[in-house]
Formats: sequence, structure tokens, C-alpha cells
Amino acid sequence: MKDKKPKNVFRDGAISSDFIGNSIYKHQTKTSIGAHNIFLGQVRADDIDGKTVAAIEYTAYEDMANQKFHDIRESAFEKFDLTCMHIYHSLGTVKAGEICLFVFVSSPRRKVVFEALEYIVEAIKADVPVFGKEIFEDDTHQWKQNN
Amino acid sequence: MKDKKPKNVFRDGAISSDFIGNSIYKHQTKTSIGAHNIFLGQVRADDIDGKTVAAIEYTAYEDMANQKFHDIRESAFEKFDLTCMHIYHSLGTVKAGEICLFVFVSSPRRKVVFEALEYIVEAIKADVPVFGKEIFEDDTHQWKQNN
Amino acid sequence: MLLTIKYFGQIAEVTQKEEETLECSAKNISELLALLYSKYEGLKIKDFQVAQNQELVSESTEITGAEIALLPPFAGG
Amino acid sequence: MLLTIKYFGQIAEVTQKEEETLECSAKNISELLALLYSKYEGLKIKDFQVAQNQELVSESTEITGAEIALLPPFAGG
Repeated sequence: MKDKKPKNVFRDGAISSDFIGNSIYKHQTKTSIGAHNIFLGQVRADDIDGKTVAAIEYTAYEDMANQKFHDIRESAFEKFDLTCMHIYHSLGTVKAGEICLFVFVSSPRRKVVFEALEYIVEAIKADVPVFGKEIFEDDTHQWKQNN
Repeated sequence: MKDKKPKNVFRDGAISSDFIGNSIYKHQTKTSIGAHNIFLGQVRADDIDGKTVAAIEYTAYEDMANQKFHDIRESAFEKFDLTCMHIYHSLGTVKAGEICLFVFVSSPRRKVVFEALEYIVEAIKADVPVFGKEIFEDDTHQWKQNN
Repeated sequence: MLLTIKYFGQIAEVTQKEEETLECSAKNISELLALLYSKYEGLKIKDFQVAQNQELVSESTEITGAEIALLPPFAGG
Repeated sequence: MLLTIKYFGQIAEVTQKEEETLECSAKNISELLALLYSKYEGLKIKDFQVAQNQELVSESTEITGAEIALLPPFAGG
């Protein structure tokens, strides 16, 4: 058992560019940071068999997902010399062009943030029980699957 | 000779979080994008022999630097399947905690953005004639040098 | 044992519910799945993992917990 | 040949100027540097690269261009 309770990583709907800008702004008081690296997942308007994805509707096994996000966080802090780390993921409907995942890492030095960010994003894709229903413009759907 | 004229990458003073947020916002109409990766360089308040860095004053051999940024850009588009790429670098005074470098790459797929961003940032550090005077709180200075 | 079973995504489309409580005598996950397959024919062709008390488990894992979840392929990010 | 010489960062601190025009007969970069070392003693202990018409060149490169720059270590980003 971990002693720290997992935070809630989920946000209702898309993650706005204002929220991201504001999150960057808040780090300007942390003057030991030399490098930030940010990953943003954006919903693609994929064409599949002649139909276009209009949105993804995200659901999750929320308690387990937040625990997994927490584990990824702890393991990233153990592996890499990070000053800060933030993860936000959407639940509910996110339209094509909108942002559904925001991962933000900061460190005194740049080499660290590149390695850490890729590690975290790959772990999220592989280990966190989040499900995505790709909704086409004609209201039919299919289920998204990470590769 | 390249046929396209290099753009001016330089911005006067720090790069604001609003500018970055707005740049993210503008990409939400590009619905073929699935992944963004952003690098931000922030000025560290390093302690050096008991003195603290208060700001960095950036100068550059501007024409050559813009040409180098342009070459890096062309070479990144050749190597990686990128949808968009933006680079901004500060000139003049940037205080500790403020952002001096903003590199933004976007692609349909995530693997590409990780590789591309690191390639671009390392090339900027190694190849672009930008010079940084680290100004201490007591108004003395030393010259910054990339490793 | 009284078990809460949770269904997600395309699995919940098959079961037509997101959660149910079952009183069952299954000793391990494999036995529980046999029971669920007989109840929901469509599950057999679906790809999913099983979690017990929020940890992924294998078919041979003994049932010890109160919460079992059927998780279709992950699609986060 | 009439050359414009540009100085940057800590190099400009030594030369006390950012740019100057020189009429000189130096055939290659090495000969030009000898001239500049005699003019600015402090340059000898400085670490720098030389660009001719915005391309980095070596000491043996022939002088062909109108613009030479002395570039101290880069510090971008």
C-alpha cells in the first residue's frame, strides 16, 4: 500500500489551451527548472472506411486508473531527476482537434525531460484502463485501441 | 542556396505562457494531428560561487542564426513525418524563471514527435550562434556555454 | 462469495450493463469466466483483461477479492 | 581586400567593439587571426570559432568573403 492517496488525474471534457498556458505560467516561480517538456494528445479526425471520426468519448475504470497514474508518477520520480510532473486526462466527449492528454515534466536539465516524458506517455498508453469510443460523423462508432 | 527565405525566429525578451497557450490553440483546427511535443527552455537561478543568476542577456549573430534555424527546420521535416514545427528564441534580457526557448512539433503519431523534438533542441544548442551573458544579482556577469 | 463485476467499453456493450453483483462459487478467474460466458455469449469473441481489486490477474488466479473488472483494450491518450 | 569583422559576446568584450572594417592582405583565416591577435592581445586566450559569410571555417580556409565573424561558445536555449 502506498501512503499517499492518488490524485484525480481526470478532467471532464477537453483540456483547454488556456489551462495549459496557465500551468506553464505557474512554473515560472520555480527557478531551479531549466527545461520543460510537454506532451499533448489531440483527437484526430481519422478517415476509416470512408467515415470520419468526429469525437472520442472516454470512459475509465477510474479508481484503478488513478492508482496506475499514481504508480507511473512515483516510478518516474524514482527513475529521473524531475522537479515537477503533472498528468491530466479527459473523460467524456473530446471533439476532433481538441486535447485529451496533457503530460508536463520539468527538470534542471534537458536530457532528463526527454527521457522522462517518453517513459511516462508510453506507460500511460500501456497500463492505464482508459477506454475510447470513436464516434463518426454519422453517429456510428468503433472502439479505439492503443498500439 | 535555399529558395525559401529564413523566418525570424527571435523574439524580444521572454516568451510568455500566453503566447505558448495561444500557439497550442491555433493547432486545434489541424485535425490530422494526434500528438504535440513542446520543449521550453527556462532561465535557471543558478548559484555559482555564492552568487545567484538573476537573468540572461541573449545576443546572436542574427542572420547566421536565422539561417541555421532554417536549416534545422528543413532537415527535421526531411527526417521526420511532421505536420507542423515552430521555433522561437529570445533576444535581450530574460529573467530567472522566464522562458527563452519554445520549440513545438506536431505529427499524426507520437513516436515521431519525441524523436524530432530532441533532434531539433540538440541541433539548436550545438549549431546556432546565440550568446548568453549570465547576470548575477550583484550586476557582475559570466558567459554561459552549452555543454 | 459475493462479487461485484464491472464491465467497461465494448464489454459493457455486450453485457448491457456496467456493473452487477453475483453470488458465486467460482474458485478462480477461469471458473468465473466460464460462468460469464454462459451468461453473455458475446463475451467469448471479445478481447479483454481481468482485474481483481484493481490489479490485473491471470485465468489461474484464485478469487480473493470483492471487485472483479473486465477491461477491453486500453485507449488512453 | 576590404573585410567586415564582427565580434560577439565575450569576444566583443575584448575588442571593445562589435564590428569593424579592415583593409587587409591576409590570404587565409590563420593570417587574419595573426593580425587580430597583434591588435587585440586578449583574444589569444579566448575560445572561439570563425565564420566566413555565415559558414564556419577552419584556419586554413582561404579568405574569399566580405564578412568574417568571431563566435564565442554558443549558449542558445
